[in-house]
Amino acid sequence: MDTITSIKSSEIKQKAPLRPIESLTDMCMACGTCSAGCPLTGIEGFDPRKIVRMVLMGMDKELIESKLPWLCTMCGKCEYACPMGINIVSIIRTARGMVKRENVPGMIHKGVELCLKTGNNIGLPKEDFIFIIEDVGEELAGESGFSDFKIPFDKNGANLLHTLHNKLVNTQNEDLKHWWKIFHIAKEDWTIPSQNWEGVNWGLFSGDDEAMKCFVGRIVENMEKLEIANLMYPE
Amino acid sequence: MGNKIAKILVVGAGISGIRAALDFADIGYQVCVVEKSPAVGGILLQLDRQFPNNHCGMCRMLPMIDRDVCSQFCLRRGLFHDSISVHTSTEVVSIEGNPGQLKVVLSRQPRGVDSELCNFCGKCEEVCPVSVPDTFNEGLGERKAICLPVPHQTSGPYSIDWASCTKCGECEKACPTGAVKLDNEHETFDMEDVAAVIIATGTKLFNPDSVDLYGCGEFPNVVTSTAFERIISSSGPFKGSLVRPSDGREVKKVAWLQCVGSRNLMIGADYCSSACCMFAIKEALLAREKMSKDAETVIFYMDMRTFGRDFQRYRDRAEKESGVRFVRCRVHSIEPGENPDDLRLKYVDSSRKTVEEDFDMIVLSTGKEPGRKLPDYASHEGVFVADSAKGLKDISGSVIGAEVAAGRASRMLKNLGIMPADKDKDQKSAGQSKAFEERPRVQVVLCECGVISDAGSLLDGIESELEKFPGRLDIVRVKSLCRKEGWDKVKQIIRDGSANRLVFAACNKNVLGPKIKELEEDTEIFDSIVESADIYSGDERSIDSLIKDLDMAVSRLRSRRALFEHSQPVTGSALVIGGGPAGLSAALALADHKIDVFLVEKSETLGGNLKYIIDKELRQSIEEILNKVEGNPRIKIHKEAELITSSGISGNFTSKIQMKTGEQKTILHGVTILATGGTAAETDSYSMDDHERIVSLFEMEKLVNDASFSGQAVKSIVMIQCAGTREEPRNYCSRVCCIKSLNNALKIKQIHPDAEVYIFYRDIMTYGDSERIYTEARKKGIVFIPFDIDTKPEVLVESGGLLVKGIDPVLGVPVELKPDWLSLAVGVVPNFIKDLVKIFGIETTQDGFIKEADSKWRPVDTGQEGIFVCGLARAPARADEAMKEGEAAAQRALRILSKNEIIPQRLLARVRHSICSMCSLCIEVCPFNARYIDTAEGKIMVDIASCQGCGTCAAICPNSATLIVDFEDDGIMNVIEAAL
Amino acid sequence: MTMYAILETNNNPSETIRSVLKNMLSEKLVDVVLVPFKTEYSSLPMPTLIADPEKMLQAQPLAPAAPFNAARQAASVLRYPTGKKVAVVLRTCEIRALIELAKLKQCVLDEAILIGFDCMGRIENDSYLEMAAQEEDITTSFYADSSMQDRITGICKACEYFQPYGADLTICLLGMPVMEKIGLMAGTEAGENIIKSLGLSTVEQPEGREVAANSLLQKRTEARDKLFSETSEKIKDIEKFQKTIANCLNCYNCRNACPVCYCKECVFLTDVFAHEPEVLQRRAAKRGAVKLPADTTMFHMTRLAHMSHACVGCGQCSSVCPSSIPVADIFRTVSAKVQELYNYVPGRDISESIPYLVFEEESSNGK
Amino acid sequence: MSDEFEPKIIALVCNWCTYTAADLAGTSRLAYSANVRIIRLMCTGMIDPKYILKALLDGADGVFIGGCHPGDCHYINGNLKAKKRISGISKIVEQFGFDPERLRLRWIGASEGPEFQRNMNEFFESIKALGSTPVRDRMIL
Repeated sequence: MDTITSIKSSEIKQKAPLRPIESLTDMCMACGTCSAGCPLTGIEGFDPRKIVRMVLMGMDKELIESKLPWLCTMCGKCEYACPMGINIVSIIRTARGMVKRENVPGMIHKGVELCLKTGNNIGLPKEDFIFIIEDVGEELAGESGFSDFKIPFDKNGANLLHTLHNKLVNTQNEDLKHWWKIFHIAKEDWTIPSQNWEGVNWGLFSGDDEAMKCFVGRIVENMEKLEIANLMYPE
Repeated sequence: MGNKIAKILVVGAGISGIRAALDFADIGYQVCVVEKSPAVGGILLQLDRQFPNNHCGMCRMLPMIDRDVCSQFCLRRGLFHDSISVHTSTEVVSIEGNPGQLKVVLSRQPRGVDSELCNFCGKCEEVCPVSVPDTFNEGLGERKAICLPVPHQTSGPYSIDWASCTKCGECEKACPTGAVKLDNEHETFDMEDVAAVIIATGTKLFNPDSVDLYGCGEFPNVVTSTAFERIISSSGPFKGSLVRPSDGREVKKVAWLQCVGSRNLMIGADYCSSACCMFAIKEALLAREKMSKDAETVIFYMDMRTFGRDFQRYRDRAEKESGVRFVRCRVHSIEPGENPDDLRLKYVDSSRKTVEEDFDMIVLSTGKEPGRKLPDYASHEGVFVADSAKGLKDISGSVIGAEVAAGRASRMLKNLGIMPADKDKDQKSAGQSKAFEERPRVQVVLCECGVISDAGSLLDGIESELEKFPGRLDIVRVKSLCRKEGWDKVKQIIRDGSANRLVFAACNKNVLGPKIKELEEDTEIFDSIVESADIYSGDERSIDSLIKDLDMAVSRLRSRRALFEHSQPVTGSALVIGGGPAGLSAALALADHKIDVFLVEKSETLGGNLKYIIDKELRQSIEEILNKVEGNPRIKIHKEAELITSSGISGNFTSKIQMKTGEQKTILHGVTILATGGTAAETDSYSMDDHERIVSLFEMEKLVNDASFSGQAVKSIVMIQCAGTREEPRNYCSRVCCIKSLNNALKIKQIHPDAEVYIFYRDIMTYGDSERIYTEARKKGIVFIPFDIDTKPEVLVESGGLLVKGIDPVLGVPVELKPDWLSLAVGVVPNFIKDLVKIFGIETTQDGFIKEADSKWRPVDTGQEGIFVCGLARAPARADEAMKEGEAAAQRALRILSKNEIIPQRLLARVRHSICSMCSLCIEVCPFNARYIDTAEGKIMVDIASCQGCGTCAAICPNSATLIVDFEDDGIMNVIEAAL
Repeated sequence: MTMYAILETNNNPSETIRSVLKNMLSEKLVDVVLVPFKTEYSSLPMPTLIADPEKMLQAQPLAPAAPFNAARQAASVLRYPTGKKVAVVLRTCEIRALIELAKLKQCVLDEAILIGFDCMGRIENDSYLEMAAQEEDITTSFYADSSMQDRITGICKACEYFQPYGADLTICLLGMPVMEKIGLMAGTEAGENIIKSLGLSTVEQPEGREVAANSLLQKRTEARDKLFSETSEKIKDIEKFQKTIANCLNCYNCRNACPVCYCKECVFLTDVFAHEPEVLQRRAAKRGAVKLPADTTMFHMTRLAHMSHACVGCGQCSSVCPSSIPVADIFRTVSAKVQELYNYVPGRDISESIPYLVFEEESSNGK
Repeated sequence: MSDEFEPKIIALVCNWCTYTAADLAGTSRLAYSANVRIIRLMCTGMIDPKYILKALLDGADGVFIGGCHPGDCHYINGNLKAKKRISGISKIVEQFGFDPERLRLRWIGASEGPEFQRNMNEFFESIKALGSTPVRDRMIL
């Protein structure tokens, strides 16, 4: 990192994209509560206090260009204890959103794009999805006590809309059965949407507000369409 | 009002309340103290030692002049004074009426035990089936529902904790004297004709149970700072060994977490609790005394607020000499550690490394409880609130605040024409009792205790032994001395008998003590000719052992002699040296009490540092006082005048002042108040003198308050705190700089919102409510960059202007700034007063501040009785604080000035001139300078106002030419003989 | 460099000193001289205040006798400043006692010229008188014949403080052929002024003094240690101590003779020890019997408690004891340990505070 | 039982700290030997060497002196002055065969009731181990 010189002149402030947001970083007294609480502090130079300090010092550009915002797990432990109530998590998310999309690390942005296109982060076609789910459902029906189990797709007027974590559909679909067993024994009136079933909003993680809004909107749409009052969200 | 003795009500019996009560009692008022809890003493009951010297010395708060009227004891054990009545478990319900004639409604919760009858035998406690966490020990250990609320206090009897009492009646049955009464109906009673009320209810401490991240209640080894005090207290649950509550294991590693409940906007605590930093350092030091050498003590902090005169050095000693570790990091949460009961802390150290460490115990430095409000009646006219009721204060702050409240109340009363009892209280001079003129005739009163089963045979044994005593010894038996019937019999015996000395052989002196006091009122017997021996308490003892106790009592009585000292007249005027804020407020406070004041000021104007004060409100308040002083006929102002000599003793000083004209003037005065002030310090650090744009914060203040400032182009301003201070040789915090710099910064932001302001600081010292200024400054975008003594910023004066280089410790990157102005917080120094120090024989600190008699308990008294100190002369202070100190000093002075003469007390040194060899060793060893040579008479004299009867003089005098009344050599040796 | 003058003695060192003192008076360098003086009625020299130079003839400045420690007499002359210069010729133990008395405000030494000499000890009064009956000039023979020096008191033999401390002028005998010449050494500016004013020619300090002093010191130290061990034996438990002082009459002679016991009236004569009859009777009743006068042991031990830090070991207490109690031996022995504890040598330095006035400001425990 | 040596102890204590602690020990029912005789003085700085001599010569097996902790003295530094004097008197009495262990100076604060008890018990035991005073059964003249 460079020398900090005359950082907060108004000129730079205008350029500094993080300043205009409702950040409380000025309130920071560098007490270290956030750093002490963060499970990642010290790992690859991560330290939430540093992030706040960079914003306070007007070093937004450096922050956005660094990988620091991406190390955060967004667990919110820092913000929970901050005596000044600084919105650390939202600052970090905003910073992520300001990163050029091609620079978003890993598969998150790809996932967002797939989701926008297909309705789920792994780009699973609807037929494949139904096949997998029904397959698992049949497996469950084979177990004693669940012989009458059936997957309720797109059931109008159900009590609970069940969105799914793509991981459960993709690799760990055994785990789905745990949920369903509970639903079945509890006689829950539930349903799975055949379209836009993704329950993980990677727009949240990549700081992509538009995508996030879109994903949330799809769920709302499903609920309205099927006239469902309650949502189960796996994240 | 006329002859009626004006009554003062003090609400709260913590240190503030006690101070205010003693103040009023000292000047002759009757005082009633009400206290909500069942014990007197407040939080100090739980603490053994105080910072910044790790000493106790609470007894030093007791009166010096009216010593005899208050029992000479540790204040933790209770408050005893002839003019002070104490009501515990009592609260104020309402106050109405006009000042001078207030009507107060009080509500009392019965103690459940009659104090007249309780003999502290403890049988009730033994049988009580209810055990609850011991509140006095902060929940460590258990106590019964009936208990002594403060184990070391004997001013009140046993008391029932109604919240846990099941009213099973076991205690009632077990009590041998019928003292227990299981009736907890609150009673309401009125107090009429109360002249004034002082609210000294103190501050409650934050309860950390709500901080879920610290695991209070979940982890037994996470304790509050008060609980820690109990743990290390010898009278605490672990008898003073430092062990962990969970398993009793020796503590080898302990951490303090600062600002628990303070400096936290999320719980509405935008303030600093002022005392916790020092408290933690003290606890760490006390802990180190008890721990093994390799043990560790760590304090986690944000800013170590060592803003008192001697505090920074205390911290440095803790760090460098005692090995207390200081880590600048607020800890997020406490987790369980490697081993069961251990506690893990994670933090980022100053080199930005992440550290995880396990501790045996963690202490939470809990601050003031947020959101506490004063009761409605606090704003009633005639009610005065002591500072400690408004926010957490350290001891000296509480004491000064109490003096100020008491002083303001007594000024109001003076104005209303209400006087204390009468100026020359008809003081019983116990020393002159007729009994002393006669050969001792000792009456032994044996109590036929109705409680102890075999008392009769015991008394037979004692009586037959006593009869063998040579000399006249009258022996009489009385039934149950603890009851009224028994006591009436005693009075009858005294009236009928011919004895002139009394020995009671009964039980606990806590039971007898108050009754013996009563005797003074009803008979000619004074407590100085009464002794008692406890023959019933404790384990069964042999007759021989009891006889020895009685023999000792008889021997003590036989050697009591009359007092020969005469009273000393008092000159009822005061000399105030220094016309700054402190001196002005002291002078006015005294003048308002109709006391003549000589105000001597060296310069040609009054006001002192007023000329540097910009703050409008503060200016106004000082100017207001200044105008009142100048217009006050009782205050004689001598400007451009200096004191050249002063001699005499408390109550009677003769001083000479010299005017600029060369004219000299002699002044007679009873007290002297030194308010000689201080000034901005000079420093050559940070290239102070090398550039016109490097200025002190005082100059900066002037600059930013000047109208022309808004016309200047200001882009960037840098401030550096602690320039040349808080390091040797000027190793103290000046208290004013941080707040002033912040105010300057805010003003800059107000005029030039786009200007950048950077403040390099070591610890921001915004103590108390001034924390808000710090919060405000950050909100306004002022950037704070902390540094250590080893990482000071560097200032370079270059052709283009100023360059300030530093390091941002959070990011670990260099900071280079080119400010338009650089403001240095240079601090303050006391004015140079070497001549005065010599004239008055007072002590100064290494930095030239005048030393108080005791920095905690008697902050405005000097070691020399009758000489007081206030304001910057004593310690760094803000002008508003200095003015309060001025009022406090005036209030202390009033103690002396309110009397026409100082009456000698019994506990006093006396010189037998006929055998005195004038070696003057006594003068040299006297800790109070209470002895002097009367050159005209060629005698060594004792100043009865200063002498406190410690007897150091008597011990060094080889031929007992000096002696202490009641502790004379023959008496003590006879007692020793009797004891063997 | 110390100022030093050599004085010829022509077999009469006393006369040499007399003429120096006489000159000091006649030259008005001092107003009076306090010096041992042989009266016409006895050969025992008594401290005498001389104003007339002619009276100096009878002065015995070096006489090996001292009927009492003259510090008290010196102090009475120097009680407070009078504007006159007073020269006092004193033995080392007397000067040391005088300095102690000055610390106790019993005298002021600002106007005093302290003249000391290398002390070879003193002879007890009775022996001295016996010897005087046979010999005219004991002083000369005492210095001429070193075997006579063995007749000094036991306490003097054990005295290692034979060289004057803090004297303005020291008459140097150690290492000098006293019958031929002696030295006069200035220890202070005032002393130097006197040597100058007397017109004495000054020389380098001759060698030999240190050697002589060391050898005497060795002898004295040996005697002292022997005295200490013998005395310790006599007092080492209360039984032995009781035997040692059993014949004490409570006459208080020892206290009266003590130069540093400065009390106007001893506490043992005050009401502190004038017990009420009840006290004595009770004492008898408790113990079965009490010897009167009471408090004899108490007296000696109290005096030790009061004065052991200041004991100069002059031995006068023993000399005056009618019961031949070795008071001085006890005092010297006990005091040595006390003085060692306090690192205090009485009379060493007037600016040194007495031990009870100095104490540690802070100490952690009473241990 | 009656043959067992029960030391007689004189405790000279200052009013402000150690006496208060002793009183606290009493009210807290912290037991120590009944043969300890407490004599209250205003300050340890008031202790005249005579008192210690008197106690030892009158047959005390031990003399305990209790004052405030340094810095806590109500009279500023009487305790430190006492310490200095007592060291001297100890040096004297030991030469007459009184074991210096018979004279003990300790600082005990006002709130240290248990500390007082512990000190009394410790002193009692150490005197017991030392045995009776050399003065016992002797006529001291």
